[in-house]
Amino acid sequence: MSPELQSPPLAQPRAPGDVRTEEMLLNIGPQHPSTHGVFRVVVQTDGEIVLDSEPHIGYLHRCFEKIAESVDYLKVTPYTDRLDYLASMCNNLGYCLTVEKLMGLQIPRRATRLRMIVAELNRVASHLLAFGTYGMDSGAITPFLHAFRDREAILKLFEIICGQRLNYNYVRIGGLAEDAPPRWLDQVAAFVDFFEPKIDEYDALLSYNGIFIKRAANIGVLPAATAISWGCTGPVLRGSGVRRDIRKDEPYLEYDKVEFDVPIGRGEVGTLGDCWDRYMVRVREMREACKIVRQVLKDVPEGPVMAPEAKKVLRPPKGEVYYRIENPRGELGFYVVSDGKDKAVRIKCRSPAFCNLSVLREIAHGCMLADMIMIIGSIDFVMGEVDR
Amino acid sequence: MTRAEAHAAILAKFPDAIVRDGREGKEAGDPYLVVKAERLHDVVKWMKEDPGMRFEVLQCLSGVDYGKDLASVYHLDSWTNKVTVCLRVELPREKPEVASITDLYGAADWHEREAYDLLGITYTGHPKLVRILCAEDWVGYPLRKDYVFPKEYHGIKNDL
Amino acid sequence: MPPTAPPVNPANQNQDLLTKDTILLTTVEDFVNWCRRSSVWPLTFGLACCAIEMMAVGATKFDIDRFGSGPFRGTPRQADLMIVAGTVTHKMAPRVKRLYDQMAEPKYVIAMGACTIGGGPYWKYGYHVVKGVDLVIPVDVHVVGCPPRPEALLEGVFKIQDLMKREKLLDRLRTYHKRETYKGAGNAAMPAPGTPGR
Amino acid sequence: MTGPAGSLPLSTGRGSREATAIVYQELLNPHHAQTYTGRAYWGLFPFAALFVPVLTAGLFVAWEAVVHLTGLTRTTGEFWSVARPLLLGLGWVHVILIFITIFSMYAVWMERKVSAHMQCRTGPMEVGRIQGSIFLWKRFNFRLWPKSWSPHGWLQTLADGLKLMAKEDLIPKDADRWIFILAPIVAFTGVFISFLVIPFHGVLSSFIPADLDTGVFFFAAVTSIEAIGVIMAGWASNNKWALFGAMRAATQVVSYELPIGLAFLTAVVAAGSLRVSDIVAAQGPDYGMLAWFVFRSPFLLLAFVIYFISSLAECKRAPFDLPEAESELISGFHTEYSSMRFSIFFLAEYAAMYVVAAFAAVLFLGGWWTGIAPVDHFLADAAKSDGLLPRLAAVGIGVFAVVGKSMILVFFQMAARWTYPRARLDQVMYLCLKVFLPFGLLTLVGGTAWELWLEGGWPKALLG
Repeated sequence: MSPELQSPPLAQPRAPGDVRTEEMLLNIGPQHPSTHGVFRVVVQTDGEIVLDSEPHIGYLHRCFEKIAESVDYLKVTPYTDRLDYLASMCNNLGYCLTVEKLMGLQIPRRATRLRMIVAELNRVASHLLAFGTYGMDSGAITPFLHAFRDREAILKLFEIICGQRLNYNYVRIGGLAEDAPPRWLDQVAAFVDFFEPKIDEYDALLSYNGIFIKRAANIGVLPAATAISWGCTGPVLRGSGVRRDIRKDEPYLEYDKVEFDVPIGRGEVGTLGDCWDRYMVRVREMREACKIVRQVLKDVPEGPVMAPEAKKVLRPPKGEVYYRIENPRGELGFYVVSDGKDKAVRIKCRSPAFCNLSVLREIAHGCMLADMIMIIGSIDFVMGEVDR
Repeated sequence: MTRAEAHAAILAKFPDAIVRDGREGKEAGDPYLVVKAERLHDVVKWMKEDPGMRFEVLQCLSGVDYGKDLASVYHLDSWTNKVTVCLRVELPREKPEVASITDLYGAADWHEREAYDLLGITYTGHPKLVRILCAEDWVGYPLRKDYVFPKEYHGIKNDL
Repeated sequence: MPPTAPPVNPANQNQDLLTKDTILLTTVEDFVNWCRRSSVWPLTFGLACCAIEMMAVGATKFDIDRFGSGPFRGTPRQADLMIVAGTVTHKMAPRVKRLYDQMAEPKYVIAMGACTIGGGPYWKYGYHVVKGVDLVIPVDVHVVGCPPRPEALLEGVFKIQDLMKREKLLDRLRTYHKRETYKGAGNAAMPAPGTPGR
Repeated sequence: MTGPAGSLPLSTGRGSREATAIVYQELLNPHHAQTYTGRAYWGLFPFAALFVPVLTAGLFVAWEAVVHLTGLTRTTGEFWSVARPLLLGLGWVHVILIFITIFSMYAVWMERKVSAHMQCRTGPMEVGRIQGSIFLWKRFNFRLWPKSWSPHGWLQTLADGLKLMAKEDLIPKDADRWIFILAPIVAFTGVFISFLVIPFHGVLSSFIPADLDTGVFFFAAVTSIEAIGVIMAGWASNNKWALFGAMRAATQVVSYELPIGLAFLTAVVAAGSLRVSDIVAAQGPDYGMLAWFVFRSPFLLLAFVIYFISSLAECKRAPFDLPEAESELISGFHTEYSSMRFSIFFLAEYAAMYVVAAFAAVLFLGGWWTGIAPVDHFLADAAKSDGLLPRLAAVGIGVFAVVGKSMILVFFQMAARWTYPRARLDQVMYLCLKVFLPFGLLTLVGGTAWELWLEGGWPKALLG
């Protein structure tokens, strides 16, 4: 037997006289329809009941950090795309803001406003996929396709500004790769007008469906204290009722100039911090993102989108910096150590999904096998970011 | 609380544990504190539990190879006081060993495993310090500067 | 890169009457090939970014179901086509090989995206990335892009359908053993059958 | 500043309402992708289901013509007394097999189309494309169909089925070989046997393959044989997912026998007979639709609802598709099955869909009665007549009614599948044991009281 597939001993030693039936070790993944990528979790089950679980990651370890210190600063941006490939714009943004902070670059205002638009649109796209795949995890396939239909419209918008459907590499150090074409902002406005009523449709289709509520409520309850201790951020943390959002608490770009709410879980249909709360935070965040986009669209000045100081080869001063932004999945932090050369000494990506996923074992005790899938889905991780 | 105040409080409480206040006015970016490896756990424990500090979140834990020696860098967050503090532990390349803080922060579990996996830093007291990202029988610590890329792995060629 | 479905198999040249391309056999062949290419069921096998585009191919706008490839099967036993969508790492490679082995003949592989074709952007410094999935399993069609657009993947499926069109009924049986012992496949880490996780 | 390759040629002004409309249209209509279909006309798809009743009615009319013209039923003598049942039996086996094949083909196709249209897609469109047309009148370029025409992927399922037959047959090394081989056969046999008491038409009694005295009881008994096949499959596969699927099937299918039995009994009490033909006979031909059991009493309506939902669980359809839950158990009990063995499971599943729907149509929806009083009277008269034409007409109408009603129910089964999330095992069991069982008992007791109170049903009591 390969050492890899031998699961670590999870079982409690059985007491004499224990008449329980045999327990089973079950490998969910790395190739399984609902592990959202190549994620493996070894669960120990007693019939349908999950007694313990042990997540195994690394099946998509693409050596981002080694590459990041082997190529120069500008060439790292395309690799950040591939971390959280559902929210590439936000990843670019996080990395670029970090390096810009280290270098003290000033970004033209048009670039800042456009960055906000693409980041929020990408948040919507990412949450749409989370919504769709969560429906699929619960067994409803139709919401997934409806979500994809609307996500295509966002991808089209991104395609117009950068020519790619995924992995945009649009946000660059010092500004943006290219200015948006003239009527692009109208198209964004049209999309927002089209999309906002759709969210009600999603609510009717899935969020308030009786079976779905039965499946998602009271499952995988994550108390706020546990979430904080395990470093959960983003919708996973907010689903537990903690109002923590970098956009509000440590505003970057011009998020302090726009009005928006931070939706948190309220335990409406079940316990606070259950799967439904986490799911619903995402659905509500889509609404908030639309609101932000609307406000940003009102004031996008003309002008350049690239700072003139941004050179072909960047040599940030010696020092180290940690900076974070609010990704769709939580706080995305970059820790950059520079020694004044054109390549970084170390670029560490503190990915939100990595921390969110580590809490899985804590909240999956005693649930049923079907709930396990729902819990995995509600964490909404992207393996590219977990394994890097 | 500002970062400077937090630094001052830590320096006042653990004058012997802090090797130096990083940056020292010369470097760009964030300031940091360099902590002695054997005192790290005490410092972090105090920072977490002291009612005036309340650093309840381990935001990030990174292993760094500076070329000469290794380091384990901790970004601790206090959401109540809205401040982030960066602690750095410098570790000798031959025997990089530091106490684990998994008993204080759950988040440290995977982060420490990752630093062990990629840089070979040993966290004593970690419940299960095994490779997390690379395959379990992987050779070497990839993020070290002197890492040699494998020619092949289980019959699959790597240098084409 | 392995040769994909040679137009003329030299093994076919000296055959007895039954295996020659008789009218009956070619008609049956044409019919079976039509069935196969009309229902290419892919395996749900997403690894990374490309998986999202693979999902998009199945979703509303591109809708691969139009061409009969709609049912994405979760189990390799019932799938005809493995779309390796995303970066294959050394940790994942044995699984990819194993899933391929578990598929029933005739089986086809599309290497989707740059990473799968040759390591892509991770070619130089990606110590943990397999430099092309054809080091592990034989690939029939390569679809370029990072990630490829859904139309490109559709085109890749059409290419597979073209391969199926040219398929010889008896060739497949002969090539079976050849494909089984594919050269260059890493198998040291391959778990033995009967281990947990099946 | 140049727009990238993907930018759209827009010519409208900035900010106007027109502009936004056009922009959105263009966003969703790139030329290279399929046009955006919306979900406007998926309601048309019950009409697609008419294919099956039409084809089946044709099949049975031909069968009736053969039997009638050869005089098979009327031939007497020692030889025929032995040969007749054998011949008829063989004939029925073939008729049912052909029916299952036709039905599955269209049901799978219909399922893919229904799901696609609910999801704003078109579903299979290309398979079975006809290249070249037939000129009806060359001079005026009048063709029977366009030059290249695909009737909505009409041959999709044929290709799927034959492809599965032509695939490699895998039996895992560690599988329990014989049980693995037997399992699909057992599953299919269970469904196949239950076709014995399904009337395709019963005015002419020969159109129930076996009109048993205890037809309803027999049906309830044999439909659970499929579960045994499923359990065998899950056990023999030596695969944990398959085992989970099998255990779920065992739990669920066996439990749902109870509410189904109670719903059956309510109808049986109303008809006063366990024989299927008697039950249908009690629902017509007078009073048209009002004589159907589903309108006979509120308890029977409730029994119908209980039966329909329970039958979803019985044939493992969503939202009760736990044994093969795609997102949880990969493919559940048939995870290790490939090629023909898998397609037999597939066939059994779709045949089971039809069987349970047909039994609902027979017990509650008036069976072969059309619900239109004059037509029903014609059917009743034709049974007594000896002429070939009235008999053939009656067969056609009756079969069309039974199969058509069943297909409408099958459509609802499909619509439910593509709408709802999947329930969890304990919730499924809760629904069965704590909701349907008490209500099933209520329907039985209430239905019985209703029958005692209004003997012969309310249409007779009120309308005379």
